[in-house]
Amino acid sequence: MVTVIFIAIASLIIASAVLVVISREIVRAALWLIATFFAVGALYLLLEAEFIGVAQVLVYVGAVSILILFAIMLTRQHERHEPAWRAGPWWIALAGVIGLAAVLITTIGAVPWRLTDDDLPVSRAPQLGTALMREYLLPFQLAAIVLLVALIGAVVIAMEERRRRTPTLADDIAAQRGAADRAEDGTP
Amino acid sequence: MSAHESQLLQVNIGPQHPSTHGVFRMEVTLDGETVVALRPVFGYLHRNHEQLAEASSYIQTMPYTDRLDYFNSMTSNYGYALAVERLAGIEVPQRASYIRALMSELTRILNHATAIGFMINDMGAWHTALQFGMREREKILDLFEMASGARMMCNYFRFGGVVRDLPPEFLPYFDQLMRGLPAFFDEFEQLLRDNEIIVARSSGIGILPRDVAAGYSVTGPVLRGSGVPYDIRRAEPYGIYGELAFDIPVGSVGDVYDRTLVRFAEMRQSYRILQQIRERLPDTGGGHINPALANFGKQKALRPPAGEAYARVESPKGELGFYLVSDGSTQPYRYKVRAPSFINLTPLGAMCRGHLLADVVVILGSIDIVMGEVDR
Amino acid sequence: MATEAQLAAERHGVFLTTVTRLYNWGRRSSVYPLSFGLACCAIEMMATGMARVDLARFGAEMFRASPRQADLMIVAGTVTKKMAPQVVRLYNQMPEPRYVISMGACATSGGPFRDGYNVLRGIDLLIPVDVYVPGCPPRPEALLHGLMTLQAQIDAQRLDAVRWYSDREARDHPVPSLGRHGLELDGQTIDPVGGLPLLSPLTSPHAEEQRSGQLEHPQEIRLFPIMDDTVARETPWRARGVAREIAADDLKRGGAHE
Amino acid sequence: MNRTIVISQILVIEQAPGWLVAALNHAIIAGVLLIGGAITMMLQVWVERRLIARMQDRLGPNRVGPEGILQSIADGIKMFTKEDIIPRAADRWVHLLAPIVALAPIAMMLAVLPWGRGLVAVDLEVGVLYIAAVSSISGVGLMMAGWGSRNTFALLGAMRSIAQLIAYEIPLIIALLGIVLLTGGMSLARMPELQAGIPLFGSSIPGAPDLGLGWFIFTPVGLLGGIIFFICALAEGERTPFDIPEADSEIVAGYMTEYSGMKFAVFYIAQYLLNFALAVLSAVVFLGGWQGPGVAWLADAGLGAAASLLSLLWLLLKAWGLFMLMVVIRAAVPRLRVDQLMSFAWKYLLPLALVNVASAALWVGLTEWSSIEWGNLLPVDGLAPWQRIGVAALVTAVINLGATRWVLRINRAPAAAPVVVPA
Amino acid sequence: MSMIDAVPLSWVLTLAAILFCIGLFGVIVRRSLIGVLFGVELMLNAVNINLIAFWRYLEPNLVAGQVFALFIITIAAAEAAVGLAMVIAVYRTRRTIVADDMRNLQG
Repeated sequence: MVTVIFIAIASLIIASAVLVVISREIVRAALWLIATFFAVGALYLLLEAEFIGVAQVLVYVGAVSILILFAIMLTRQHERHEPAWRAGPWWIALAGVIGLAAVLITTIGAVPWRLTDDDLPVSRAPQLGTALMREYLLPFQLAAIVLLVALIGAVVIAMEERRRRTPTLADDIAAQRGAADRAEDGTP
Repeated sequence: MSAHESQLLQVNIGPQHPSTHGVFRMEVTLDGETVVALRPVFGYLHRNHEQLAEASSYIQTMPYTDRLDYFNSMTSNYGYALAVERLAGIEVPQRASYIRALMSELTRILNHATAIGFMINDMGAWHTALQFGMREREKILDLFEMASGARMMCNYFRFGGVVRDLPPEFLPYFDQLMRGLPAFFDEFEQLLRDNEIIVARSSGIGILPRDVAAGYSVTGPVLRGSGVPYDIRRAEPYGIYGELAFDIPVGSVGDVYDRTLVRFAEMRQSYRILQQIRERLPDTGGGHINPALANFGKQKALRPPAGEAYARVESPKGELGFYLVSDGSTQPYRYKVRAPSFINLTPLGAMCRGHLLADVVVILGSIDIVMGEVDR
Repeated sequence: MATEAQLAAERHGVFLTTVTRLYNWGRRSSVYPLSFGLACCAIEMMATGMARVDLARFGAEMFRASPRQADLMIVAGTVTKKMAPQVVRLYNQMPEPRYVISMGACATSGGPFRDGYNVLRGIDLLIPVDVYVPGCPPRPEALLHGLMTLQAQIDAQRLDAVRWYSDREARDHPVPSLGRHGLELDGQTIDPVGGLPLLSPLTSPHAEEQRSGQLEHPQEIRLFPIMDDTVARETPWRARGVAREIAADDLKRGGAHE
Repeated sequence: MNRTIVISQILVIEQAPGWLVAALNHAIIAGVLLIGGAITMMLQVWVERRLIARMQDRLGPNRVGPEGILQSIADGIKMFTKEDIIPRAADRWVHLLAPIVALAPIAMMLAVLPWGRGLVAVDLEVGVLYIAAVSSISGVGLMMAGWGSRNTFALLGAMRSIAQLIAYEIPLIIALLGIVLLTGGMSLARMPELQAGIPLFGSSIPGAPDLGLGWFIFTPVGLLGGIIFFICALAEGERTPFDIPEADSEIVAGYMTEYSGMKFAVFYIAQYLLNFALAVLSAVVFLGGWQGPGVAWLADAGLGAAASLLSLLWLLLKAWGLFMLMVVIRAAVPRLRVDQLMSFAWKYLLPLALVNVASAALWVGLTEWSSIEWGNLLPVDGLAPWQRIGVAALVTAVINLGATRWVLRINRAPAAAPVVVPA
Repeated sequence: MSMIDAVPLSWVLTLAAILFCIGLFGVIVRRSLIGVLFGVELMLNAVNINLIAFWRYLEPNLVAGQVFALFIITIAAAEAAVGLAMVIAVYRTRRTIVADDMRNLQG
């Protein structure tokens, strides 16, 4: 039963990942990417890492992919197809990647994994929380700082310049009056 | 094409759109959600009003004026009757003038109550504010129906007076309405005036400065909201308005909120006028119509001397003017309407620039247009 | 709610009528109008939704802004030639089953503005109308009666005979464009000033609506009395080039104001 | 302690393999939840239309069935027999899948909500996080609808709804976080159990009767959190005054402009179910969930089933009350503008939510301080539990009240400045 | 029945390896910046699958695997935010987000 579920999830992951890479339309690629994230989340649930699975859905599906879709809409990529979506010699890349996959899979097969017989702890979320607050407190704080920096950095990078704002009628009049006042004050 | 321009988005709002107040179209250029430019497009309700008037006899045009501004058929009637009376030199009896003023002020309350309701609707309320306005409108329309026989298209005015005198059951119902009105004003104002969201949505939005407003020659609550105390009833009194005591409310900033407040205040002033009329109405002399024109055949056969005349009234939407040229025949040679909705619409583009898309519909609602009058 | 014929059929144990009744009951009880007003009548249409004449009692207060979600188009007001293409387009955008109420004199026939050069003489020249509501404008009660008439019409329909759900490919109604001399369809003027339309009036939905494709008077140039000074208003019946129907119509009105 | 009624215990089939029993179990629970959801949604629509009509001096739908209660069924029959239009320019599959993607996560939310005493389909350890994660998926559905329709208004509506979702999800989660601190766990099923007892003090006073009123809303932390959560729930469920994604006076019908018939109905169902799920969630987290006078008494008297039924009634009562509050708000106020909505989320709700989390930490520190690890830092060691709660309530009330006033003041100041008056 | 009994670890690792390679291929061949970002996200996900699999199969009592996965998710979120902000900034000044068109990084 579990084997069947695993194979289903794995094939969903691989199929949608392939579609992410080969979709011409960027929005479709993004939608397939969301499907991949979701399937990976399901895999985590299958691996009994509920917290990570839910966090995966929350962060990737709920935040990252929405951000991606937003960026696509903002840069108007949804309006055009990417006719030449591939860089020039894509077959070289394909060959190289297939070679890498072959090496990796051979290695995985060659290593004698020492599987454990330990039972899974019953309540895993509190354990994780305690670990974050004790052993991994410094990395946890660093991650928080990284997030904060990223937040501020993203805002700064993407911030629109103020001058692009369209003035209203009242702004115009105020500016004119301001100019007139300045002219009155400035002229001796 | 600069980098900025290529990011603009063209959106076509209308002619079928829930908040364009009829068949009005706006070509909006958006930068994100900010309006960069707005071009009004109209003509979707061009019904050949002026041409039909030039092909009909004078009294035949009276029902067409009903359909100009279909909220305020009484004031449109009044303006047209005034123009023809001025052209033909017709006297109006005192009682008729009182009845006319009474109808005009009822119309003003009706119009402002529904206009505020429609504007709040455009802000996204679920018809509740509109419901308040419409409730009063139904009561006032009952009175109109009593007097003229029709709810909306009253066709009540005749040259030299009104078509028939007030029926005996009119005044008791009128008194009943008047007793209820202050409570309605209080309730309406309390609901809307201090509502945090309405204030946030309307203050500082669509500012039309005083001199700009005058430059665009807008009239009515839009002009008064910008702080110009201009009212035809005061500037060029017609009928009995010279004898009545009322104030002209004006705004200070000229934004949507000011226009709304001006409408609230005008309703109260109309109530004041109605009270004065109610007091004096039983003592008024003269019939409901000039006896020389009491016969409808005489109205039809009216041949004003060759010449021209312009008459204007303060319709709830602004200055409503009728210009007539007579060549001595039974049909006007030239007939022209100065429609307040049309003139008030001209600064729309300027008012909307720099605001968000959501503000556009509110600004349009605050101008209070009627397409029948804009396109004619 | 069911007609006599349906009850009779049901007594004979016809299953389909039960389904039809359910189907008709669903449709008649939930008619979403398109929030779409053209002119004066639109105000009375809104008044119909308000407190005194509560349209919501019939489940029909859900005015939808998007034609995709609407069932009923209330053509409320004068349809001008500039607006007519938009009205047809909106009708085309509505999903079947869809109904049209022609509210008021203008939408039905041009009304008081019938003589205008820019006014379409009735929306039924372009799209099929189910219910006509007379009046200028009709009272809210009249529109309510129009809605109830529509409900009665829906009740009379049979599921196996409705024109939607057939194999027939969905065809849009032809959208006219505003040409030099009025509305044009495929380059031909269909509603010349003062003339009669190319399209025969489309009647109720159970009639097979087909374009007749015939011009009643193909070669005749029709002139509108107001626009042409060769037409003497006092003697419209002698006017050259005016269709007989219009001349008769004008005769009646000419007689009325003498 | 798992009081979940396991249906497989009822349906004991000795010979059946374990996976079949499990599958049947899940299918039955899912069926009950989905049918219940559908009925709830129909009732919601009817209640909303009638209630708004009452507020507007009207009657509302009253012709179909007794008092018009079958109105939604008629709507359903009509919508499901209407023509399904796919615009020629639209992306066919994305257009088709969008309503499903919008509805599915909301149906998934129903699974982890505790519907009554012992009535919870799945007791997830990370329930709160799960709710947050799943509710954010439906945003993808809206985006798909907006993009797949190839309609400017639909795209604008989708962009607006996403911007709103992002802005309001953060204070929503942080408001929940305060309660997570209080309960010390993210399981939704446990939350009502911790809200027994009497107001504010819960079951900390020995000998006090268990009225089932120890709701978090009666504590300062819960009150502020509950208000923030409810406002965010309005935004998340796209209710007035936050219904800008489908503002029909501006952008026609938002992301569902191009949807007709069945697919429109699915969006409609999704929206109402989301509203109801959020109302239930508010009730569970802040209003004691299924706790209420009588539940504990019935349970102690050994009438477990009756207690469960009463608790279900309590929960539905609270959820429907909150939903009706949403309806009343919808009928009473207009909507905010996009920028006002954003500034409300970022300038008012987010700081308040953060302060509330700090308050919650303080509350936990004051009430449960017992460790001697860091010495006697807090002066509450000698106090009885209810006295500690009193001290904590006082301290957090002062903090929250002060923070609220401060946030209101600093944000109000520039708005009250006079608008430019070009004379 | 839990997963470790049913599915060998090498299957999960193979899945992660394939996902990683697909992501790498995307990074190499995609021309638009957003497409490249997609590839990076896929690769990060592959790494995370590995971490969780090792935790579950080899050391379920050590939380380090989950903690690292959590950190990677965090970093991925930050990376996506900054990356997309840069994409938008680049688009503003150059009207394109095709990587080949960007020869120099001078504004």
